[in-house]
Amino acid sequence: MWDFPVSAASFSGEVDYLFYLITALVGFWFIVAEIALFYLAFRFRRREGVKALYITGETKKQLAWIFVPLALIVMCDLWIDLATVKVWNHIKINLPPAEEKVRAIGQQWSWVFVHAGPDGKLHTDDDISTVNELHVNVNKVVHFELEAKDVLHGFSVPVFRLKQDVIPGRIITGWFKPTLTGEFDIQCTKMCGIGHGLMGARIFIHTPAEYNQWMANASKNPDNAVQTIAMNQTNSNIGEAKWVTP
Amino acid sequence: MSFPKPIATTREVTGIPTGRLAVWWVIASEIVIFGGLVTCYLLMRLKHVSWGDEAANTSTAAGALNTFVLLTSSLFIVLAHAAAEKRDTVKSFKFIWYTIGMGGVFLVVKAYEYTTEITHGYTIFKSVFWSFYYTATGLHALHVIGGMVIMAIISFDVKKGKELQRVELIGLYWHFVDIVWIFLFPLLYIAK
Amino acid sequence: MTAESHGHTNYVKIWGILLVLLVISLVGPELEIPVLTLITAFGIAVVKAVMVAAYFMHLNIEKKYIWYVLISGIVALLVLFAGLSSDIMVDDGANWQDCIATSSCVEQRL
Amino acid sequence: MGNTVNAHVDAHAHDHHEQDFWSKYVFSTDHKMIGFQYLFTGLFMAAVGGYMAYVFRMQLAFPGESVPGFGTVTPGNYNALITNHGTIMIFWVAMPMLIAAFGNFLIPLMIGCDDMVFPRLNRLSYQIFLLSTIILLAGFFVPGGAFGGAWTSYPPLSARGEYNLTPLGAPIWLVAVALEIVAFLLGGINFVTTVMNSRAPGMKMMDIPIVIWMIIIAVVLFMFSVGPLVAGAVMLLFDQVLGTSFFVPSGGGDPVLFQHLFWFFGHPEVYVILLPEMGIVAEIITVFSRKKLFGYKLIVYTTFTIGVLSMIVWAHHQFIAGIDPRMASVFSFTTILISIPIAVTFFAYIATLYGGSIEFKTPMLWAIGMIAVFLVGGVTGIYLGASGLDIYFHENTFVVAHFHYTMFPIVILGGFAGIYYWYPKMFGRMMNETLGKIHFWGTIIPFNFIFMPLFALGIGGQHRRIYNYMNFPDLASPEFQDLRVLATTATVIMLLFQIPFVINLFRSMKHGEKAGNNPWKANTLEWVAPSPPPHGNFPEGMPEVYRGPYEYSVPGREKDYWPQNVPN
Repeated sequence: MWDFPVSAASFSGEVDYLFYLITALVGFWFIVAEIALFYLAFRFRRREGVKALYITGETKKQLAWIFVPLALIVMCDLWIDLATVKVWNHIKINLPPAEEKVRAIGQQWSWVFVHAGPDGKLHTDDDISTVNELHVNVNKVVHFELEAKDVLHGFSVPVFRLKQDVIPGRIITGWFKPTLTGEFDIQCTKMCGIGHGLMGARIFIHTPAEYNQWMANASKNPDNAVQTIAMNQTNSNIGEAKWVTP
Repeated sequence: MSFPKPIATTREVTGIPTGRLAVWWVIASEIVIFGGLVTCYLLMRLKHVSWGDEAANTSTAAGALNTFVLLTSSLFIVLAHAAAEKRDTVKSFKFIWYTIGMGGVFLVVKAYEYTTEITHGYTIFKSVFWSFYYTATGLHALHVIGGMVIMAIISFDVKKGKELQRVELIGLYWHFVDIVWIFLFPLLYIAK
Repeated sequence: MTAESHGHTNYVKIWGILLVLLVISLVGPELEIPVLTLITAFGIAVVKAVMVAAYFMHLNIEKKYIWYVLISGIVALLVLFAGLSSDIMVDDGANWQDCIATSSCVEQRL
Repeated sequence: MGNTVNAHVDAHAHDHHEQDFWSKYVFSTDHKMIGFQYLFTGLFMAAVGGYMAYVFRMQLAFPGESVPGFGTVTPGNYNALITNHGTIMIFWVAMPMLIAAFGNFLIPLMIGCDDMVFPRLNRLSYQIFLLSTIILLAGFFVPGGAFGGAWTSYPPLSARGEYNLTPLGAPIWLVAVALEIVAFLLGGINFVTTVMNSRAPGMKMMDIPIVIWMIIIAVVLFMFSVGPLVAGAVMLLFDQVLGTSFFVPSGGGDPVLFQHLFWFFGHPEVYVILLPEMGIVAEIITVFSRKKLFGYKLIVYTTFTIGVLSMIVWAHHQFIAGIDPRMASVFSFTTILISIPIAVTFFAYIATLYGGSIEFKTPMLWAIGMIAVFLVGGVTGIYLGASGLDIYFHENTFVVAHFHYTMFPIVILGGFAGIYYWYPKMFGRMMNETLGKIHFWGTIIPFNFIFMPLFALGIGGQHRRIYNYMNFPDLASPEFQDLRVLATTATVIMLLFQIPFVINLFRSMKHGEKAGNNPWKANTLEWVAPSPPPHGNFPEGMPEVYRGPYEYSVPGREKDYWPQNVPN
């Protein structure tokens, strides 16, 4: 509880750091404000014969009680701004050179992942398509190209602290570099219709040896494109469910 | 019409009569509605160069005629206002109906335009340009119709010499509708 | 607001100027110079709008803060335009591209 | 304008003899009655929204099982419930209660006039609002069910029946929201005009009570931000019913455009709701601590700043929504910037308590509770405003917890504070203090147990709007499920603790202690009028104003309050 999931990408530690930084800076002011609120409310509770003070709060000396803490808060804000811009630029703007590429195509309500195949290039005949399974190599910079067939979807891998919405009509490129092997959730994080709650996928982060083995198997059975359409049909049946009048 | 005005309505703290102040706020909120639509159109127009070719199919002549009609109607309603201020109710009534007539001419030209365009296949579905064209001009035409209806209703009170300030209020609204057209005209008709 | 300062002739004169401007905005594009078209079409639209607002709507003698109210609305629109332009007005940006323009994206379901 | 709109209705508003039921309660043009209409419609819709929350929380705690009072929750139901819960709570509870109900009731009373400037426009505004309510609820009973594309209604999902599978529900939802917006535009024009033009003689700009200032700034903010969304709603409606492609990429449109239009309104909307509520709290803390408000002018100017800044932060809802990432840094900066004026206001409120003589009557408890809880919502906003961290927290239950920690204190705590405070003026009798305190503690304690677990779950990686987390192996652990059950249990407890309020509300109308004109010994003008105020508000003559609204405990005066209308 109150823990992040494991940190499985090169930049996920930075996001966590940002969280702890903000918690420290903002938490301090939060505690100060709450203590001030409760202390004052308790200290100045009504007592017989004690009249309240008359303070306008419009003299410079009184306003200092607001503006001095405020100046300190502005400094904290600027600190957070700088820290967040750094993390943001690293994750979303300055992409390191790709060592692997993969396409992720969202549709109602499944993910299709197109891996580059043995030749290492996308948009060739040996591309390997899979449904709801993304396979990547550990410790390699992966570029993903996000596309959507119908509505908005959201590509999110919590263990990477990575998220990007997918927009039909646009190709959005991003990157990650996995640092742990294992199998984790991929979520669809944008409301995409009735099957939104089913639209999960899994990411498999392999060692190079495992990855090559998987690719060898997958290239032999290129049947997944058909599977995509079938999956689509099944999910559409959820649409039959009608509103039940309470 | 025996609704008694509350004291609140008769106060004028700002120095602007309440009705006029309210109409200004109506216009302010309409500016952002039409402006929002026009902003969306402009953004997409600047992205899609091809919309220039689509715009070539709108009738500049009809648009220009309608601009002339609306400018003239604006003149009439401001003359109605001037007459109302001199309490010349008959003249004011006359000019209000000239304005309504001009509104009618505008709608006839508009209807002719729509018919020609639709019969040539430029329907609201043809492309996003045409969707914008029909949405913007349609919303504007609705405002014209609304203005004409309100003018017709108030004109009879004006003739009896009651509620003369309303001529100015509807005038403000009508000029605003005119201004919207002044911008729609180059956006949809001239720029190609 | 009194009528004395705004006689009858005044309005007709304004109307005449507006019509002249209308003709200019029509003739401008005939010369087929893009910059000139922009100026005659939109520059004149702004002039016409300001003239209608100032003289027909009597903003020239209205209290100042009505101007502020109306201009606030226009400023809001400018903010909107500025905020949207990097996404809506262009075909590509940092790490994204409009793939319909380049026909490089997957086919749409509709 | 207003006088021409529904000129055909012949209402005898100034008649002092008995009016029949219809003209007194239904077609009244009296601002107080219209305020009550908004208030009770808002409370009813709050109950509807609370019921929806109960149903989907039960589904999350016990996935797939039949929910008592509803039945089995299908994914379509779940989406419709969360969508309409959000829509209702913002547009049909927060707006009518905080702005329309309190605005209508308070504005004429607090600025010392007899009614709104356009009473019939006011009535029309409520009638459109009521129509929109009926249309929204009708959406649940059409074939295909109610719209389930989230309250943000992003196209293309919302634009095409093929995608959202609610071809009737979606346009019905949209029409309802659009009508609701029109109702508030009409009401807002009325509010602004009234306050600008009809203040009591002697009431200068800086003598206006803070709550009125805040309502007016909120209304103006609403008017300037909602326009593009109105245009967007028309375009989206055409997409839905005609099949145009404004927002559908396959037809040449752009879905991101709608997101911008939505949030250009949607973010200022947060402040549209926050500001009136901050005003209510300002009134209450000054009265119950017998203190002048700390830095009145400062608060007015900061509120302007909040209004202006709130117009330039909207894209922080879209950091990862596919907007150009370079813009995110700009919007992250402005977002964190807006914490500064908000902090000023809250510091000023806390400073107001210093040196006070604080009496913890029920309204004061709600007001202090609101400040305490809102601070949590405020500081968690910084996490989300920081674009780098938002990559993780976007569309995560951390966001849900954050905005409930802002919206709940704003709408529910602030709304109840206002009701408990002005109830004596509204109905002429006091509410029961004991029931009020039970209601307060029974609301605020379970509330924290609903949303603290959501923070924890959000940090653990749980995303929003999922009807069954068992479909996600990493989220299906028993520890997570325990937290979900905890949140659901707390929801049920909190909803049960609203029963004392309902009893208190209706019982006190008949059996409460008589209130008298000024039970709280407050300064503002509404307490000059009798309780409840008759038609025309001030039977003993319209008040004049001699000073600001917060002259409490002025040295050298025998009484610790100094009403605005007393010459000396």
